Amino acid sequence: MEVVFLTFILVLSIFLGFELISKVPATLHTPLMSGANAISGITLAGAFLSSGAGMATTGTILGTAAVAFATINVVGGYLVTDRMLSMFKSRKEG
Amino acid sequence: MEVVFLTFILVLSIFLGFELISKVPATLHTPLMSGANAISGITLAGAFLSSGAGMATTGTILGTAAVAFATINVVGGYLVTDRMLSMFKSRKEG
Amino acid sequence: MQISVPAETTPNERRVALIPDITKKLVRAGFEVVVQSGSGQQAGFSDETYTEAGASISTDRASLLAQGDIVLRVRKPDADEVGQLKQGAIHVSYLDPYNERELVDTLAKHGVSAISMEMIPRTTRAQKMDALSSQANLAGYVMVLLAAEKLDRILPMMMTPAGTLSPARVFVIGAGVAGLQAIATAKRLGARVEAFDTRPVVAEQVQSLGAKFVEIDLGETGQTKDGYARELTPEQLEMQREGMKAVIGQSDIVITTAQVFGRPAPRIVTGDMVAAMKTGSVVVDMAVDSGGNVEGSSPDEIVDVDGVSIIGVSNLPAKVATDASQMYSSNLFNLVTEYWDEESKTLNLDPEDDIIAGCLITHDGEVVNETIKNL
Amino acid sequence: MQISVPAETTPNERRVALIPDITKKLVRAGFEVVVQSGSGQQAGFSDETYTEAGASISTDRASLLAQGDIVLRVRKPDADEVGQLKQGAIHVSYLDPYNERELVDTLAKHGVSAISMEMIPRTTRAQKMDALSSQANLAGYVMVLLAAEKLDRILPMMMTPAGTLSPARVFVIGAGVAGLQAIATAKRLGARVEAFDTRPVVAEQVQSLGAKFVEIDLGETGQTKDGYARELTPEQLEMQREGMKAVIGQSDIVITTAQVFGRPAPRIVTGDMVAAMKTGSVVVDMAVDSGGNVEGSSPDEIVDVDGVSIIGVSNLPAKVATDASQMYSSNLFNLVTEYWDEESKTLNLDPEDDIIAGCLITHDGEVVNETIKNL
Amino acid sequence: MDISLLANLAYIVSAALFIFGLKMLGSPATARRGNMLSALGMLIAVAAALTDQGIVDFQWIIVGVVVGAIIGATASRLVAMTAMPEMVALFNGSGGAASLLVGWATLYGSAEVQTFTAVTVLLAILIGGVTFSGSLIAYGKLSETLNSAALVFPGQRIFNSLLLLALLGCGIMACLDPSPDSPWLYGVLGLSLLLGIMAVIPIGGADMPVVISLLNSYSGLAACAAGFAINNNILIVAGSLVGASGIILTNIMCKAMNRSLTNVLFSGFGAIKQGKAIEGEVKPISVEDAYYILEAASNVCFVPGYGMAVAQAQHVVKELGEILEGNGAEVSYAIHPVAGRMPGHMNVLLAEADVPYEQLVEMDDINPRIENVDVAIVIGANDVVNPSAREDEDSPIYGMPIINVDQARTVFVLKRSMASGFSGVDNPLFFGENTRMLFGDAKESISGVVSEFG
Amino acid sequence: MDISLLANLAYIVSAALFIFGLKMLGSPATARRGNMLSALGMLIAVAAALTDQGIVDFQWIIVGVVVGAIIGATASRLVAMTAMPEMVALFNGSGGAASLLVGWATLYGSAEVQTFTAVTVLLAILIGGVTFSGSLIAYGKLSETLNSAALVFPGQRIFNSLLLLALLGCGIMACLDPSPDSPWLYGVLGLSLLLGIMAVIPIGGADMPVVISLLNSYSGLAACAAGFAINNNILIVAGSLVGASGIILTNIMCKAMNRSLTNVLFSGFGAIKQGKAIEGEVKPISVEDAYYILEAASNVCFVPGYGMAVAQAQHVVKELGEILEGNGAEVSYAIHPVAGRMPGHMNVLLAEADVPYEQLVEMDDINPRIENVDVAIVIGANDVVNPSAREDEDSPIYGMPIINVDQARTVFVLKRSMASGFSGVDNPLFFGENTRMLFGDAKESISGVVSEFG
Ligand SMILES: NC(=O)c1ccc[n+]([C@@H]2O[C@H](COP(=O)([O-])OP(=O)(O)OC[C@H]3O[C@@H](n4cnc5c(N)ncnc54)[C@H](OP(=O)(O)O)[C@@H]3O)[C@@H](O)[C@H]2O)c1
Ligand SMILES: NC(=O)c1ccc[n+]([C@@H]2O[C@H](COP(=O)([O-])OP(=O)(O)OC[C@H]3O[C@@H](n4cnc5c(N)ncnc54)[C@H](OP(=O)(O)O)[C@@H]3O)[C@@H](O)[C@H]2O)c1
Ligand SMILES: NC(=O)c1ccc[n+]([C@@H]2O[C@H](COP(=O)([O-])OP(=O)(O)OC[C@H]3O[C@@H](n4cnc5c(N)ncnc54)[C@H](O)[C@@H]3O)[C@@H](O)[C@H]2O)c1
Ligand SMILES: NC(=O)c1ccc[n+]([C@@H]2O[C@H](COP(=O)([O-])OP(=O)(O)OC[C@H]3O[C@@H](n4cnc5c(N)ncnc54)[C@H](O)[C@@H]3O)[C@@H](O)[C@H]2O)c1
Repeated sequence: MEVVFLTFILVLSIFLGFELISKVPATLHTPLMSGANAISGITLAGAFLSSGAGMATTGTILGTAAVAFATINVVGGYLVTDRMLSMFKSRKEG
Repeated sequence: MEVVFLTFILVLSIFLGFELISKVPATLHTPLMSGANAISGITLAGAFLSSGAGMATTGTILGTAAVAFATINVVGGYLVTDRMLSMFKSRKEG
Repeated sequence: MQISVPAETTPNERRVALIPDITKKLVRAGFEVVVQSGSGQQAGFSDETYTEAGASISTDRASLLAQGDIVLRVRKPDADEVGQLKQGAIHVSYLDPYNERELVDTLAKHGVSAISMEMIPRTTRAQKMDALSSQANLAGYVMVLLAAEKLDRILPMMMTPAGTLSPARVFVIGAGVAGLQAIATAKRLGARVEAFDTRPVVAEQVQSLGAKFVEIDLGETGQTKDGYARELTPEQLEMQREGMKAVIGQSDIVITTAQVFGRPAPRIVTGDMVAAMKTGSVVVDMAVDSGGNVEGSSPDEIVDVDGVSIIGVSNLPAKVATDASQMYSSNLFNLVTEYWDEESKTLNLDPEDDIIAGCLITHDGEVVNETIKNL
Repeated sequence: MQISVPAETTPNERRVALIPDITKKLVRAGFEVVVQSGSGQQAGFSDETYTEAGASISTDRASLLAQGDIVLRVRKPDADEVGQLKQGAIHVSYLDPYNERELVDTLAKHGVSAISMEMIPRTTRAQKMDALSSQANLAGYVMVLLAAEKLDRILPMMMTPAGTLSPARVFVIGAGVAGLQAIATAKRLGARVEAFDTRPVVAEQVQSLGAKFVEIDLGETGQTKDGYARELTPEQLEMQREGMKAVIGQSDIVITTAQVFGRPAPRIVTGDMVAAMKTGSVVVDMAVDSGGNVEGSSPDEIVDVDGVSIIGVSNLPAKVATDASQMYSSNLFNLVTEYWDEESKTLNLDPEDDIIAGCLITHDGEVVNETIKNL
Repeated sequence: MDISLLANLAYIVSAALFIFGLKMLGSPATARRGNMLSALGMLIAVAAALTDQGIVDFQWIIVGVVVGAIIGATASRLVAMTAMPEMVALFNGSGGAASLLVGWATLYGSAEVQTFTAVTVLLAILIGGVTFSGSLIAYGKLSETLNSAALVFPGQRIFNSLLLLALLGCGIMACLDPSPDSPWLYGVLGLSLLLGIMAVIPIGGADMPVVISLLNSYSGLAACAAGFAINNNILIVAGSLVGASGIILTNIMCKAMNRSLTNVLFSGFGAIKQGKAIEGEVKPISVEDAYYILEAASNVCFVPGYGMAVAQAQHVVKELGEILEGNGAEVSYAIHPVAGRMPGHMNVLLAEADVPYEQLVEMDDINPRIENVDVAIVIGANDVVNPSAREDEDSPIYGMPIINVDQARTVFVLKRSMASGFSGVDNPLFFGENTRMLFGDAKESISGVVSEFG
Repeated sequence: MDISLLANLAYIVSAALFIFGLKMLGSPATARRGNMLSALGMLIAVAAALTDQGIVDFQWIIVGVVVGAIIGATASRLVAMTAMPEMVALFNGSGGAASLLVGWATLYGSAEVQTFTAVTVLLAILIGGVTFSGSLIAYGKLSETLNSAALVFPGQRIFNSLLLLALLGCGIMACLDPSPDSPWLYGVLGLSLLLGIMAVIPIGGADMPVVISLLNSYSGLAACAAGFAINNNILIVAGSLVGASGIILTNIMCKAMNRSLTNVLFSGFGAIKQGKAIEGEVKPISVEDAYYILEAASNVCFVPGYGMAVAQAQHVVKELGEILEGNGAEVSYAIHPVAGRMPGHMNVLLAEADVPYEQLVEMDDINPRIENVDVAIVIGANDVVNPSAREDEDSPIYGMPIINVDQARTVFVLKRSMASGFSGVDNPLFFGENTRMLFGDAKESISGVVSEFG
């Protein structure tokens, strides 16, 4: 039964994803890409379990690497997006 | 756990509902309303169980009434919407 | 109530005070209208059209003048005709009361109530009777046509197989009613238009027509409460001349409309400015009658100064006499009907009313207008 | 290679074949340019401006003519001046070869290569040399200005406190180059414009300028391969007259530009049509020189027919002589440089070239142009 | 594979079809196909629901379906085209009734009802009940069986508050004892129906379409609540889609009628202020809301003034005019003789923008028919539309004829501020009941509206 | 209450925040706030994930987080503004790697792996692997560490097909034996990485931003697959949001670059046709796509002809010009001397529309700088932009100077059909590599584009 729910959620999310983005001015293409990219770092939430569930050593190593990679994606992604957007803002105002 | 999934589904559907409808020309207000109304006849899918699950008599009566009402909504709703839209079409073309 | 329309006697005055369409409206309102034969001829209205409109045609000017309760005309009356008017008659026309004190006194003496069309106040409510505006408007249009016709070039830009003709430059000095219409007309024809006025408020109006306002810093200027320009000090005039010299030098057409009501027009374009213009350029001086904005302009002549033509036409609206008559005539109609009292069948010349207070010059044997009285 | 520019002798011809700007370009291209003193005076170009441009000024017309390898002028040469030209000289000007057979023969006899500017073919590639177009274009503009200046009304609509002036109605007959520009200019001034032409293809062109095309069914009409109109049959002319009568009757301005190349102009507006027009209306006849589209028109006169003015100006482009000279001059420049051979320092008058085939009338002592030869 | 898994996969498909259907219903070109897609989704969902293993007896289902289908089909065939809105109201009401009944029946099915289920059941009953009775009233008002005027009585606000309190009380009690025979349950049922009635009676007939749209949204929510009660995905998805999109649609319809959603939502519980002018209140409007109103207008009159010239807005004005014409509206330009700063100022500009002379009307021609104008768009005019010239004897411009835009159905005034015009006189038009101020440079405002179209 | 229920409610909140965040990122005014909202959502999701009772040992988590945070923060601070796109590529790659690793690690966690889980794990590895290696290559090309030119070699298509086959085989085998030590698993891993490389190398540096956007979408899908593998809602929601919106964004970016998405998607597997003119192909374009290109252009030149006059499009053209200027583009109007049907035809119309004289440029002025024009919009002109006048000695119009729009970066030709112009000569411009035909009445086409803006 869980699979059903998960699939429902998947389908709805995909539709929502399509609807959300419509006309985006060219200046925002890169920040938007980068911002969306940061969200895909959500894998972090799953990586915790792999890293901390006390699995076999290989598993834990893989998990820890996953945590590290995902954190790079999250932290780096959000910061870099914010930097781009802040520049964009000040350029507009200036 | 099911509640969690159901809530996820609810939230996503609501967002999707908001995103779906944007600028609608005035001529389409009534058909759109009527079309959406027909969808809300989906209760029919639930009413089947109430009517056919072999519950206590009162329950079955209620369920059957529910089936009848929901069917009115579904059948009437779609037909009436189609009639409106067909008129609209021919008026445009004519 | 008889309305009399004598023919105009001023030379070149092709307008007529009443056109058949308006005559019809007056007749319908209960007036008896008598028009001197041939009055409308030059504006394109034959005697028959007046008869059709319900007026009677008279060839006897003297009796027409003597019997009119209201006399409508474009130009001021001859001093010797004033005596022929009925005692208590209302005489509506241009009057130039600032400069015609004697005529005003004669009118008062004969008990004529004289309304001066120049003196209609420039309020929003009075605009429908404001003949100065309606005629200046047409004058603005005519000036551009005269200039364009005289110019050896075309006004619009044209990119053609035989090269590109750049747009002519038109400079309008004084952006009052006439100036604005001149700007609009020149813009329409495709010229590159610049304008100048001493009243800074008009900058926005100039831009609203798509033309460029030339900024010249003159210090304190302003306008009177009636919307007329205040006279400039000699220093200011000098500053203005300097600032404009450059613009004039590169213009193909210069149009001046600067007038200060009741006084001689300011001399704005001097001989050396004219000399700095390109051969073939054209200057139109609207103020030629009240002294001229342009040095060397002369009424009803095209003066050629080293290849620059200076056009001075004393009666610009008369160039489009049909339309000018229609508008003047509407102004008179609006004035008469505004104060016409259906009951008493009289014109209610209430001195309390701000329009009457402004334009009624003589009444009951006296000069009643405050400004003119104290001149 | 000497280019000679003699002054124009035709009365009222204010244009000049070469303006200083173009002179400069020719000098830079290696030509020696000699201009007769005073040639450009009436178009606004003094002798000094030519000297500055690198030309030499000559007062000796005869030697100027005798020494020119290329002679550029606006109007056709006097028959007695042809003899003064160099043997083998190239003479470029208007020539009217259809009607000047004698002059053409004289030119051939003296071994002059005569290029007729009227005969430049109307192809896309030849447009930059097409003086008929460039001048007709200006003529279209001038006609509207003349008419507007003459009319007793204004062209644009105006809703004013003194009533609404409806827009003047302008009817343009013949929507060729001049007609289209007339339409555009009248539209610019705010008139309500209608137009008619026998060639149905121009309906779209008229509409592309925002004017209305008047549909009159004439049966089969058409245009020649060069884009000129074919002559109408007498019946067709009659049908056209009937159809246009109504439109003309309600128009304030009628402008006729209908010409059929090389033949007398069709008589389109007859006396009764003129009689049906309102007093004060204006008719401009562009074809007045080749016989006139309008009954009663007369060259360089304003004829008054019962209050309707018929304007016939024989040389319209000369009214804007400065711009007209600039364009004509560019046309000549484009022609000369197109065929100028840098190496041999000669004009390469290749009879195979379709433009040369069209416009070169005489060469090497013979009439070479096919059309003219077979006339 | 598990049959319920299959059914659920079918639900996913039908959910997707509903989504596509709704999206396509929003645009004229695709609306009809959208409706068919959504019907197809419904077919799939219903077929899948029939495979549910809980169903042991099909006879009553068949009875219900047959009865419902006959009624629905007949009604939808017979109804006159003009009576469509009331028919939609009726269908909507039966949807609400169905949800109510499904919720109620659930209580008979399970021996022991959990609190969560009880709450959802009560919600289904509440929302379904309101939808049902509300829709019936709406039907009555639209078909003029009931008096279509807004019904207001003293103490209405207090009564409604008490009603809500009672509902809350009954609801809590019913949750604590979720048995099908609980009197509290009947209490909730009755009070819900009453609430639906109370919510709709104070609303006038003209607002009914908005109310129906809102009730439509409610019926979606009711289905959603029923879905929670019986643990059914497709009910939740479809119900909440309808619920959410219904709210948006309601909002759009409100804007087209120039009313605010909260105004409609709470009109039953507040005082009714209809028809009473609120003196001195300036009502700004956004470009988007202006669009919704213009989109629905069929007679639009532009009244340009000096501000149009300053903003050089003539070209966009012309374009908006053309768009409105393309949208089926009648468009005219009313020119006041003294608009602008020189005689014929507006003519010059409009001719430049190529507005056909036929569309220009004089003041004296437009005034007698100004009541038929749905929207008068005043573009930077002020003095020439100042009603005090007509009404206020003390005004310096008293007696000047004006264009009576204040008598049009709706007036948009486009200007940058509340500043006065040339004559420096304040303008009561800006405070009018039917006036909306679109602040900002006229050209930008109009451009904004233009780009909302399309 | 159940702690996992709480965590899941937190997930719902964070999903909502992601949705808002993405929506707001699409508009300049709200983008920054959108990014913060989405970061907040991430914080909530991460915090909730830490409450998972399966986690028994936090030490490695802390190690991973600290290492990752330091690297991420440092990199993002230090990177030069101009190197942003490659940095995004790197981050994206690490996201892909994370998903790959999570999927892989899952195999070590559970004793016995179900087929469904195995499939999702393999998908996570596949997509994650492609994302990872693809992003690295993209990084290399953008930073010019690798040769940024498109790399093509003979047999590429065959090689790629074999690669895909091998992947499929390994995948099936690995599913049948889903043990962490299965050699097939390593096969899938290795081949996925190789696939990522092969997919990106044949694409030129200029197309890289589109590729990164696509890989970004993939990394979302990878997260989604990982979510299925470990049964986690928020991974599925966030992952599919990113996956779907990433595809749309990629599409938008393609349009702005005037390339089609399929072209980019499959360029790795087909022949590379870059730089080669496909003779004789007419490429129509939609109003919407024209909008995307114009929106991104910074130098636009209008070339009007007789068709603009016929369509009376001058007013809308002027408006589009103003909009483009407002959007930061340089706008000019190039007038050919013989455009139209009378001398100065275009001048009359553009003056009517009030185009400033300064923006009109002559043919001789525009031609030398036409290469700098991003988009030349040819509005109903034909003969005056016909390159055969320059190139084809046999053409009747050979020798006539033309406006060389064919040398601009992109040319839009607005006309109703493929018909020839006044001189009846065919126009090779319409078949140009960089030409797009916007068919239809010029006024309607331009109006359409105008309403896409705003
Ligand atoms: N027609 C003539 O011949 C003539 C001649 C002289 C005087 N007048 C007088 O001028 C007046 C004409 O009346 P009207 O209604 O046309 O003009 P008005 O009463 O002067 O009002 C113009 C309005 O336009 C607004 N405005 C200015 N720039 C704007 C912009 N860029 N965008 C939007 N709105 C803008 C101003 O309000 P904000 O500042 O709040 O934007 C102002 O209230 C009459 O009083 C008339 O007597 C007429
Ligand atoms: N300037 C002059 O003085 C003059 C005088 C006479 C002749 N000419 C000649 O005219 C030509 C001028 O060149 P040009 O490039 O301006 O024009 P063109 O070559 O005649 O081409 C005009 C194009 O506009 C298109 N068109 C027509 N109506 C349209 C509409 N409503 N919407 C969109 N497109 C429309 C037509 O294609 P579709 O039918 O496919 O839409 C046509 O191909 C030259 O050959 C020149 O020699 C010029
Ligand atoms: N209340 C109304 O509705 C109403 C009606 C008509 C006119 N007006 C206003 O009255 C004003 C005057 O109108 P008018 O055209 O009859 O004025 P006018 O004929 O007296 O003067 C013409 C213009 O010349 C300008 N001028 C004077 N001296 C000048 C100088 N030295 N250099 C440059 N310019 C100089 C004036 O400022 C004026 O703009 C206008 O602003 C007009 O809008 C208002
Ligand atoms: N190929 C080119 O690039 C090029 C260059 C210049 C002109 N042309 C074309 O050549 C054509 C002729 O130009 P033109 O102005 O020199 O022609 P024109 O002067 O010979 O004639 C003027 C117009 O009068 C019309 N006309 C003739 N008889 C008429 C009648 N009885 N009633 C009404 N109208 C009548 C003609 O159709 C023509 O349109 C135009 O269509 C023009 O576009 C083409």
